[in-house]
Amino acid sequence: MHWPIDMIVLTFVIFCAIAAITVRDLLATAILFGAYSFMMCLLWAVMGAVDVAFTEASVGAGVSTVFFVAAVFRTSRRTKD
Amino acid sequence: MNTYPALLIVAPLLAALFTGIFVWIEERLCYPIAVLGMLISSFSAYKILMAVLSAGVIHYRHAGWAPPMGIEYRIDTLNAMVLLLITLIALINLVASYKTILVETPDRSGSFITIYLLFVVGLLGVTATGDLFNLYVLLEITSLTSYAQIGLGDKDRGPLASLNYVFIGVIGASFYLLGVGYLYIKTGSLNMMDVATIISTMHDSNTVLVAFILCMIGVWIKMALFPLHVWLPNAYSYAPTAVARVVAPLMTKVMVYVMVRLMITVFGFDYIFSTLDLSAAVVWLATIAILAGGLMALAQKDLKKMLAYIIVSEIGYMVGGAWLGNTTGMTGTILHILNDAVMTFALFLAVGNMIYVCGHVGFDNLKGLFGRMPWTMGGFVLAAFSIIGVPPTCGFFSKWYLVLGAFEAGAYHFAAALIISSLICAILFFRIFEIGFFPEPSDGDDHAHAHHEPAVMVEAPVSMLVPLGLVSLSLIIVGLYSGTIVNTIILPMLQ
Amino acid sequence: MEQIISIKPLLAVLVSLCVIPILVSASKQPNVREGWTFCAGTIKFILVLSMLPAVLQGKQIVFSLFEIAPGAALAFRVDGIGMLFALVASFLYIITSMYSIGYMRGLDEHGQTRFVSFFALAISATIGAAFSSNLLTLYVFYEILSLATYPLVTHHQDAKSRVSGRRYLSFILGTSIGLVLPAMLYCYHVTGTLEFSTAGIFAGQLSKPAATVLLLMFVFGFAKAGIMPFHSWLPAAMVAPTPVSALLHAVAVVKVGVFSIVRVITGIFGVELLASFNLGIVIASIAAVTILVGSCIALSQDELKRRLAFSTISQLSYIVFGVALLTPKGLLGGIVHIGMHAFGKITLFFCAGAIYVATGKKYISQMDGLGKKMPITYTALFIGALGVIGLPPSGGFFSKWYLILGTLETGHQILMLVLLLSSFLNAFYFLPIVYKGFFGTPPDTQEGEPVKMEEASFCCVVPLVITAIISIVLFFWPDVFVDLIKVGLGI
Amino acid sequence: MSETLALIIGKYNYWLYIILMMIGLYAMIVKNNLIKKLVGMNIFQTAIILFYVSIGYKTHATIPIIKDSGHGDGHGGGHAVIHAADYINPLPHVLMLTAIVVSVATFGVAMALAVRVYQRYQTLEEDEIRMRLTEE
Amino acid sequence: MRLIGFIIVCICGGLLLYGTSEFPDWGDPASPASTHLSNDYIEKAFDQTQVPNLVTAVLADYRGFDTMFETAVVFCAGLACLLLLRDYSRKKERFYRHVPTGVILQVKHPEKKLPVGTEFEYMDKDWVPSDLIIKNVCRILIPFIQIYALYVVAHGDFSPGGGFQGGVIFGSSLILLAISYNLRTLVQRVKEKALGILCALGVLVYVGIGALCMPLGGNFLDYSALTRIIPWDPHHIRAYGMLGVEIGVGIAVMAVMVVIYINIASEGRHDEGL
Repeated sequence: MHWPIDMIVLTFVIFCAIAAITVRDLLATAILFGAYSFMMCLLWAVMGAVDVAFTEASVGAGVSTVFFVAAVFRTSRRTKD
Repeated sequence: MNTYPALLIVAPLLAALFTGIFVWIEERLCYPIAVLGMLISSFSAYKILMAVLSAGVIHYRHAGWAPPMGIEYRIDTLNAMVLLLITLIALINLVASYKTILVETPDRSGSFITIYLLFVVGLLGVTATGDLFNLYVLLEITSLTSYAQIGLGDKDRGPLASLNYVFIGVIGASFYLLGVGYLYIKTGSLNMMDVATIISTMHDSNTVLVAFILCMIGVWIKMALFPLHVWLPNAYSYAPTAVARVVAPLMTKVMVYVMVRLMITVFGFDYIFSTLDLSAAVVWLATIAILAGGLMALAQKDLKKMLAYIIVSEIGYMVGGAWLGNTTGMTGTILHILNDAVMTFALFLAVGNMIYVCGHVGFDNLKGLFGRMPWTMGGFVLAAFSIIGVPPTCGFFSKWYLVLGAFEAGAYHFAAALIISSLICAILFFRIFEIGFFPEPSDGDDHAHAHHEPAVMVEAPVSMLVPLGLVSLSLIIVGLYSGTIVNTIILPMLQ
Repeated sequence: MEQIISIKPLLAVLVSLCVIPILVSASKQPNVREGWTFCAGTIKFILVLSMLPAVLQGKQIVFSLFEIAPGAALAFRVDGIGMLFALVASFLYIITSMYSIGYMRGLDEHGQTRFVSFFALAISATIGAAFSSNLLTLYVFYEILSLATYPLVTHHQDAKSRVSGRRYLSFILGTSIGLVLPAMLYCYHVTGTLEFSTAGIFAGQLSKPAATVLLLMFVFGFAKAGIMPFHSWLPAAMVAPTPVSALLHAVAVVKVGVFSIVRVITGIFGVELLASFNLGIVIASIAAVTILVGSCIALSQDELKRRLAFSTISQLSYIVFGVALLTPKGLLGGIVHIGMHAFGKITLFFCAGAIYVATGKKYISQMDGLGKKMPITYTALFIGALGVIGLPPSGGFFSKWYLILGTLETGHQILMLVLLLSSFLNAFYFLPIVYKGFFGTPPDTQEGEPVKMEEASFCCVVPLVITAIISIVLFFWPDVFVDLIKVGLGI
Repeated sequence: MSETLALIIGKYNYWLYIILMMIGLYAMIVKNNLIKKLVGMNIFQTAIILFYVSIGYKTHATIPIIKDSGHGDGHGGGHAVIHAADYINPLPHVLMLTAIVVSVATFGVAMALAVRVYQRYQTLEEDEIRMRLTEE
Repeated sequence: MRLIGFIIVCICGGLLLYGTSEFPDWGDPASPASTHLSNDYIEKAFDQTQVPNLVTAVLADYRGFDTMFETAVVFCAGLACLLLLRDYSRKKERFYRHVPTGVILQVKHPEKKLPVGTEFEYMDKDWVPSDLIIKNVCRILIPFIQIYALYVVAHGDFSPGGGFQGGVIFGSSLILLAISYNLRTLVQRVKEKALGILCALGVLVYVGIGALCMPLGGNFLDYSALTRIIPWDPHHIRAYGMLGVEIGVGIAVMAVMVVIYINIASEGRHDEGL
């Protein structure tokens, strides 16, 4: 029965998602988005999808975040919403 | 024989990769490689069509695994026709657009050709595949390459138009993917035929219903059916010439093909029209799409934008025809996939020539164009007649089947919309013709013809004119042979 | 009915189409270009003529090209009525080509290559329409004709022709797409065929209201026939150079419209069906209104070509009127009027053009006394006018005679009155022109001054003489036309 | 009560993925900032991946790597019989690997486009871009 | 806008929720998805391919055709970034630091260059003093990360991982180099041309192995046909084929990740970045 773990992580995921789209600083969005991806990766690992989790860890939490930060670096941190 | 389905995809893919390498080593080789790849692909498509016509459906197992486990190409006459259409249009466009590629993307033409080939590969794969998920992946290749190509267009507006296209395109593809997921959770399979046999026993399942709706919404977004069309006009009109010429005729048409494929092969007519009874609503939607597209086109001041809205209207034709729920309407839709692709291609070829010569195609820039570019305008006129639906160009004959289908289904509003749309298109194009035919309005009307100097011809290069000529002549040829096409290609597949 | 399969109809259609590339390539050498035009016209006429004997023997020449849908192919069939129309059109094409050389060069018009090319295209479409074996083919050529004539109508490329071109297209294209196309598709939907047959294609599948609506859609939809209220494109199209007005707007275009209506009435609905629904009288009344109103408007026109245009509108309705009587005599009179009116009216147009070329005058009020300067032209004008009014010795008398007999057959005497009244009106608006031309005094000349001959060029005068003579000849020998119609209708 | 609990346990994963997806969709529709839209897009895509992975999950089964595969002998014949119930369905994982790759590729291209848009308009806020467009 | 968005979201959510009502329970072993095809894969895949990691087996063999296009998608993305962002025009101004004194020079003329060596060095515009610890830690870490990446690629048959993950990890090690030192270091070590060729080459390895099967008598990507040219160990031939394509994927993904990063971080000028 991993559903309690699953549920807790899922809740975190949703929190991270909401935080990522509401925070008013794009750099913070980037980091929260990385956290979101990492939580997601955890969730998948719990569900037994190790390959998917591995990929998400390297891509979502890793490279995507780097791209994100690079893009923010080249544009602006400012956002109105 | 049995390698052609693979060769069809692999030849342009390999060509793309080799051009991707040669960009860095010897850029001049890129173009010949690309042409060679497309030639092989076209030849394969032709062979496949012939084989399908003589021997029936072709199955090709990628990696050698039998269908539900492996990925299979299942090519019937419908696929084969669309495949040949795609390869030919892509090949002709590659030839016709050589000069515009050099002009519009001067320092990166090699990479541009690579991405163009990948785009074609995506379209071919979407059309040939018999696997729902494979379709998604190839759809994404197509989308991704078209985002990139459109972003390369107009310096000011291109990237923004492309980014908006990304957002909407991703939603569309994701909806489709979700629909496939809903099907998968109920069936456990991804092969189209397999899924079709499994869901034929669960017609009352609401999961299948939602899957169907999701797939359809996804595909509609991608094909820009009326309320979901907002991305299309900007994306198409700010794209580079070489891209607009191939994206406009093929992208939406291939998506219509996907819709038809899902309707015929996966869900089946019985399910859609007997169990669901959504037909009337969608046909109304299509009716509105046709009229709205036409009216919005009327408001445009730029030729490319106008054509983009005409495409929106044409999509209404095809969706409506497919959803009429009878064979005649479906025949009309499939025939219109072919015809609309050819005529849109001819139009955009002509527009590309105008852009190459005149710079931009705002209406005020088209004055006296018949005198300056008679050949280009000749092709343009033929294509325009086809869009209006003047016989014996091909546009008339698909409209013929569509209207008949509408009569058969009792959808008189749809028939009326088709007719009204013809009239709107007539107005649209004759407005252009007027601008192009009449020189600047002069004051002394009575002596107007006294000071007609013979206009100086500034035609596009031959490499751009010959393709245009070929394609616009094929409008008439396809039109005259539409009876044959219907009898040998479309009807056998629908039965 | 015996049928011969032959490629001749197709060739007859294609000849002038194939010559277009040559015309375009010879744009720098006008004489070569004109030579080819003649050549194509002559070959076309010979081809048409070569089919005449077979058709007169009651055979039909058929040729099928492409099957679009079952029962709707692109196919040709030459029967009597089509033959009559094709003969007239292809013969007059040669004459008009000659005339247009005189006219276009006389006025030094621009874009002559474009002009002759589209002219050739238009005549191809006309012959195609004449030889169509079903409604689809007819519609195809009808549309081609509409579009091919647009550059001819707007030939001057000025503001006036822009407006006229717009009106021309919106009427012709609007009605054909908006009315004929749905009606045709509905016919196909109901019956599954569009093939013309004397018994009609609806075998009791049509209720009276549906038949009425369809028939009206066809009659108004073929707006080239100029039935009111869809007539106003014709006066507008008179901005075109006169050869265009002459051939296209007195013979080809308008007659294709009328011809289409004739085909629909005789070939699609069938005379019996319409008679049983009593619909003939409806069409006849509409035509009668157009006849009278057209004539009245013609009276008030001062510009010669516009007067001719309104006269054409009214004369076209004679044909529709005759056919709508649904009696053998009426049909005969109506259809024979296609030929008779063609020769009369083209003569009149040629005269108008010749006057314009020679003197630059367009308005009737300026033409007083011109007959003395241009006696040949005015004599031809007189003969043409007789033909249109329907007085002997011209072919027009013949058709009017049959029309009146037709009205008597139906028993509606009031229709006969319409014809008589219209003839009087015709006389009123034509004869004064001739009278004033011969006996009026030119406003700017002194009394008793010797009058110089000021005829237009040779190329302009010869054609109108020929057509005038033929107009008279047709009074004495109308047999070919009558026989063709009898064969075509199976009377 | 236990039925409700069973229902919740049985379905909550699917419900939560829907919530997550709707968060993403909402961000894409409503947010004004292009980068925020991109984040929404990515959340939307990962939610779908979550959905697929959830489909693949099977209770009382382990990760889809054959234990005890006996690759010592080199012929693969010496292993125990494989029971399908012991392993999680690998197919959704495969599909989702592809989907993740597609989403990162799209993300990269979208970022590149966003940088281009910023170069042109000096802003990433949609309303400001629109204002500039109308000014021109 | 918010309201419209909310309504759309509610409708979509409602639709999706409606669809879930017939779903089998989460984790139900008897659900169609877990029985129809998956059993075939689980039970046969190892016998047929000799690859214990079922995900890799399905990914690179049964659905190898999908994966090929997945790699092509990655290639597209790299190419797209290159096409969209690459800016060949030179930047107006450059900054140099005089190493011995630490004086910073700004050169405004694009043509004038200072000799870069021991005396002067290039400097980014948004320069921050680089931290010695970070530089050294990264310098030590990067080789290990790369070895690990290679392991992930090579061992994808037996454990989680494979070409894609390995490629990303290898790519991120290079990105780490760029972040810890500066972009110019990376660009100097790994030439743009090499990256561009590697992008295409990786995919070409994949497609090439697939296409190679065709003249050898198999279908496209049917690795069993490779026994003709790889005579040893025909039993494991599919595993070898998979390893080959995984390596191709790894190369392509590695190169593309670096290309995307460089182009985004430097706005396509390849001079200075994060």
